[in-house]
Amino acid sequence: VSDEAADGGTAGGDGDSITIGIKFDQPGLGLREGSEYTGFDVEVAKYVAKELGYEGDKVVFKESVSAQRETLIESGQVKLIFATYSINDARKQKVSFGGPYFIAGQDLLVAADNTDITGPESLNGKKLCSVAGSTPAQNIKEKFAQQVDLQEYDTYSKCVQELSAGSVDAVTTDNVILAGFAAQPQYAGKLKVVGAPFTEERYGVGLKKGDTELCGKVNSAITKMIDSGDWQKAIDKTVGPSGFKVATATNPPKPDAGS
Amino acid sequence: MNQQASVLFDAPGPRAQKVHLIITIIGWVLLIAAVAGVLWGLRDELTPAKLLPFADPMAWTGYLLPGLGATLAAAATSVVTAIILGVLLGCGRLSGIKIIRIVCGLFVEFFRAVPVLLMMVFSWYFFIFVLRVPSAWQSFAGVVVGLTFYNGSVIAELIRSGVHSLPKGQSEAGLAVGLTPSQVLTSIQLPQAITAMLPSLVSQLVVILKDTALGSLIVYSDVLKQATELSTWKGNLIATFIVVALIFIVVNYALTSFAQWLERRLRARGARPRPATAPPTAPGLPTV
Amino acid sequence: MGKFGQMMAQFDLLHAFWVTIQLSVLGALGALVIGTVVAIMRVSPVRSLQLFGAGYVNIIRNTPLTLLLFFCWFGLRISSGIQLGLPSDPTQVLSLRWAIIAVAVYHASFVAEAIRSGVNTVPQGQAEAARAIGLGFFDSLRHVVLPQAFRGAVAPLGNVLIALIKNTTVAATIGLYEAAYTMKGMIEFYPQLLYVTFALIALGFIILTLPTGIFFTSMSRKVAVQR
Amino acid sequence: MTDSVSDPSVAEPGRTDAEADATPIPSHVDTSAAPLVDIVGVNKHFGDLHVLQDINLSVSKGEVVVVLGPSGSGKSTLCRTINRLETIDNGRISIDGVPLPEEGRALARLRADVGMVFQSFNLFAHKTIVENVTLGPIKVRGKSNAEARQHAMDLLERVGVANQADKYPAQLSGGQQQRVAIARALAMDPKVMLFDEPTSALDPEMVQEVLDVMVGLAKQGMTMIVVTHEMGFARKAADRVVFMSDGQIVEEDEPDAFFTNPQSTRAQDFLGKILSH
Amino acid sequence: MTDSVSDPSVAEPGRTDAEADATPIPSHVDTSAAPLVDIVGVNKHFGDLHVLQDINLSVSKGEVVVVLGPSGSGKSTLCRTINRLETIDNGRISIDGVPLPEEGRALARLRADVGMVFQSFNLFAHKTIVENVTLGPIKVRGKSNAEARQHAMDLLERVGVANQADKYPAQLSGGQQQRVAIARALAMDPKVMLFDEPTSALDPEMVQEVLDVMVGLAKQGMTMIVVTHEMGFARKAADRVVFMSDGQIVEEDEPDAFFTNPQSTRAQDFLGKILSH
Ligand SMILES: Nc1ncnc2c1ncn2[C@@H]1O[C@H](COP(=O)(O)OP(=O)(O)OP(=O)(O)O)[C@@H](O)[C@H]1O
Ligand SMILES: Nc1ncnc2c1ncn2[C@@H]1O[C@H](COP(=O)(O)OP(=O)(O)OP(=O)(O)O)[C@@H](O)[C@H]1O
Ligand SMILES: [Mg+2]
Ligand SMILES: [Mg+2]
Repeated sequence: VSDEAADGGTAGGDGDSITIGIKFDQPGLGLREGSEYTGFDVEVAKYVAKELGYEGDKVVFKESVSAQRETLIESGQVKLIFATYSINDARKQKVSFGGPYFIAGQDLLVAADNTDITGPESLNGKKLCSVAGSTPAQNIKEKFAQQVDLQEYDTYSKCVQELSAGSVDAVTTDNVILAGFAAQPQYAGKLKVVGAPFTEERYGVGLKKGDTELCGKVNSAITKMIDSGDWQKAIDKTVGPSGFKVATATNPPKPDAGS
Repeated sequence: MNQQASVLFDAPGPRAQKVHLIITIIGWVLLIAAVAGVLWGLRDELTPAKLLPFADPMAWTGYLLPGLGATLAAAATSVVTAIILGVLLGCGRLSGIKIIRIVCGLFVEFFRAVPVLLMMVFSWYFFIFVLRVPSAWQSFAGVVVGLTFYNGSVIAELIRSGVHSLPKGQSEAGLAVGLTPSQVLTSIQLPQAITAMLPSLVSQLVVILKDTALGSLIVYSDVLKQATELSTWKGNLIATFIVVALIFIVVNYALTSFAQWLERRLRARGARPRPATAPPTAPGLPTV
Repeated sequence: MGKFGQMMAQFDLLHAFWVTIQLSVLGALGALVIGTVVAIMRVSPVRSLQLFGAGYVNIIRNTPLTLLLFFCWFGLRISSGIQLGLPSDPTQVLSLRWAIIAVAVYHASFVAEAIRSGVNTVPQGQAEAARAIGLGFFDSLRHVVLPQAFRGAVAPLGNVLIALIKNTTVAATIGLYEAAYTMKGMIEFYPQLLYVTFALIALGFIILTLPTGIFFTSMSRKVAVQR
Repeated sequence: MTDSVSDPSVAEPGRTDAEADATPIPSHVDTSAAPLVDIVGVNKHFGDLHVLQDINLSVSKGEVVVVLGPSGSGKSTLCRTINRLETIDNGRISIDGVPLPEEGRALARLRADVGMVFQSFNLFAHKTIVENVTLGPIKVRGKSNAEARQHAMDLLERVGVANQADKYPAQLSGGQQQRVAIARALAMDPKVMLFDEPTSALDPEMVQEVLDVMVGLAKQGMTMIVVTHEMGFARKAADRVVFMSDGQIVEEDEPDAFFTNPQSTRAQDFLGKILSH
Repeated sequence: MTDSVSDPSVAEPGRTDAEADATPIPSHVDTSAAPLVDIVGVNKHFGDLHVLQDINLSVSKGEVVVVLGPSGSGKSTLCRTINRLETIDNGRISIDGVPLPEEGRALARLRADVGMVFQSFNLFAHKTIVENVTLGPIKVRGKSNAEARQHAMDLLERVGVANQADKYPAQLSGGQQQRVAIARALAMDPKVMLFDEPTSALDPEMVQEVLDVMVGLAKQGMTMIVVTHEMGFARKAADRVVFMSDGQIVEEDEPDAFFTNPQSTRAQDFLGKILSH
């Protein structure tokens, strides 16, 4: 990948550029489109970077798949991570978090004309797709619908392909991720997010453990983004086209520094 | 192919040729029908909207070509490391010292028994969690290590069987002119064994190249992973997979053809001017 | 040890290997059937059948199994709607069936090559002698060439079977709960047990492949045609 | 055909009175009828190589023809065209008046009438000796198992390997295998027998046992075409020697005349090399 | 050794005066010194098979010994034990007074002094003709490339294949390959040459060219042990014939005496088979 050339000990930042980890394969959040990057994570990342003093080609994006996120930070290969990174205690032992900049919740994606799936409880006897080894699917199976038939892949795009062809009934993961797929032009009008989130995922900004100074800067940048209305604009631009409505009870969140 | 075919049956006469023609026509009709059926089934996946992205240069310069480059890089690195490992292990298995033979034998047998995917996944996590190498190298190293251990073992076996399949007379003739056993191995047996197994070695290269596709499971940015990303962006999963399959078939077919060309060339050098002569082992004895 | 017990409780390793075994056995049977047909095409006197056989082998052998499996699963099953059973059948059942198809189709090309190499072990003189006493094409095939060819093919077929068993791991990509899939989950959730996990799974595969190898080697020695 | 092999060393009668300038016609050879094997104007190429050049050869019933010539001269190819193991480019080959069929059952039937013995024996490696001999009669002639086996045992007796009947070919010496191969061909009651260097893959002390069987066959009136370098056999049993070189029949003569007074320089040269050691 | 091969058909002098009851000692054979090859009480088993049974044989400098015997009698095995390509169970073999070393450099050095020519030539298939001949001198004797090549070309000239020097073995005829194999062995300046059926894999018209080279060698006083069935060679060049059967040396004699009047029934039987056709 072209932008991994900036790798190495100093690549994380402090020079004249900053390396930020994002997802490359999640429409609406972090998606590589050729040499461009789109999505809500990317918008927030760019805003924060600008506040930190990096703009335009000074911001280098690097792919950070789930399993590699901690090492990327610990080894200093990236300065910040905006990659649907839920804040939890296990992760806090290795990295620190800024934010949260978004509060997502696990939800379901179904065909636009589907009416019988209204929430996790209605999944019994249905086919549900998610990514391998992820907690969302196990969650549903254990807490809501024992009879659900699980199909797992390594990427969500395969789940969505299956859903659009009608061979699974629902896809589950964080609502904003689902909305990103539903907002893609090729699925426009065909898929919808059910809109009844049943967990709370606080998306944080991963950064080096104990770097409170950076954490503070990130948090004030996020606060500024929310207050200026740019946050809402970013939401509308990236996941808005799916018809997805952000739960206003929790969003926009209040960054609680050092969380 | 025809050389082999002539073993089994007579040259066809006129009636047989007619029958062959009929079978040929029926066969083509069936084949075309099957292909058409599949294409019809995939009509929603092969729409202009889903195929047009491949006319966009970005699909190639941003995804497929870098992916192919990464695939080739991992394959090429693995080939070199696997050959080095394979030659070492192969010589180890042919060594005069028993303990070396046994250790190399166990090594080879173990890695031939363990799936490449398993080796890749294990070494990937090993590089992430234990060695903590930079993330850019984690996947690459996982792919290369997985491919090296497996293919190194296979190459070791190729070398060993190559040496064993040489006529015994070759090494005996070497010994008889006064070469030591290790001189015989290096100047008589290995050169011939390697020449003899070059075609299989190139076929093994095809295997390596194909197996790099497993790298996408440990997020190596090979052509398959790049294609997956591309298809996520464009929403044309099936069309993309078909294009990637075509890329693999073309590259591998080129390699296979190279292997066959090489084999022919090597055989041409050793070809007897008169193929019909009796093999050297068959004694033809004139008396009186 | 506590972690280990927890992991073993969470992941049903025995079931995972049972799926691997089912996939291997059924895939191998399918590969044998398709491969024999392709091999017969390749050695048949009809040029177009030879070409078809060669085309099959060249295309399939040069395609990664992963892609073939994707094509079957996403292309044939999902997009073109070819069903192996009811759409309501559990996903695990469907993915096993399609994995069997892909594994069989892929390895059939190797089986065909193994059988062809078996045919190659039969000296040309055998078929000529059969023809010279007046046996026709099918009789000489049935009584002279094939019996010897199959004996010569035992060892290479054994190698194909071993490769097949190991290649079943690719089915993890379509979410089949077999050994490799389970291993990935185990490592992701219990990275501290990395070595144990790897050793366990590797051992499982060695238990499957090693006896297979030994069996085929001794078989090939036993049925070998003395020349 | 059911006599046992009689003393082979007794010389054939009625042979010495032939003239040297024409191919002699021994008394036991029946030339009144049409030739049994008739090869007319046959050409054959392997790629650019013209291996058979306008070959004409006819062999009468009961005649024994020895084909001689340097390596690569086309002897084996000629032999193999006679039962169409090799196709020909043009010309005509007929057996007992019937042109060689091009394919199918007719060809198989004709081949059953032409026995062939190969240099490398080519016994069916996965079948026992007696199964090797009975396979043809059962599958081609439709004989019953018992009948075929009985006949096979007689033939094996005749070539002197009946006691090996239930062994596999690899367990026999070369000489024994070649005798079994002869029995296998004889089991089809062939009209003519082709031998392609039947003794040149044998250890020297086994050559004689095979030649003995062949001489015996010749004396019983079998029509034979034999490619061989065994001059002793040619002298003892041949009615005619055909010398080939570079795909052509260069010379044909009665054996004694050929060996003592070859006409062509190529034959002289060849005999010089063969006979000097 | 650097003379060219002279007319091989001239009979060896000093051979006819030997008595029939004892192995004759021709004048050119030096028996005053210790034997060059000395085999004493050698036994060898292959599994249960006793292939060499208490073999005693000594060969003097300049002597040419032909070993005869039926297939499987142990001739090749005997030949191969002399440069330890086969180990022996017990007994003693020494070359020029030095017992055969068991392994390592010493063994390799001794093998370099014993030339060996195989039935199937065994030229190194991946090396050109001249490389085949120079490999030993360069690697074992440490000669320079140029010197080795010069000597090799002389030897190839002598065996008549100098014009093929840069071809690969597979491009040569059998007779040419075997002559190269002889040159390869000669390039090491061996004290004794072993030949294991050197002509039995050859097309008949190529046998003579190889025998000519061997006869030439014999006449120049090379010590030779030759396993062969070529009676012509034995008569022309051998000082002594050794007849083996079932792993034993059954009879030893001067060639004329052996061929005309073999003592043992086994030898009579064998000669009967070999010479009759
Ligand atoms: N299948 C083949 N394809 C190409 N060339 C062939 C084939 N068979 C034989 N030839 C060539 O045809 C020529 C005649 O071969 P043939 O075997 O008939 O000779 P031969 O007289 O029997 O020789 P030999 O004494 O060595 O058996 C040779 O030059 C040989 O190389
Ligand atoms: N490596 C071996 N292992 C087992 N038995 C062997 C081996 N080599 C030779 N023999 C057996 O030892 C006996 C003597 O073999 P050898 O090759 O010395 O005979 P030979 O006289 O040279 O015969 P030929 O004339 O066939 O070459 C034979 O019965 C043979 O089968
Ligand atoms: Mg021939
Ligand atoms: Mg021998």
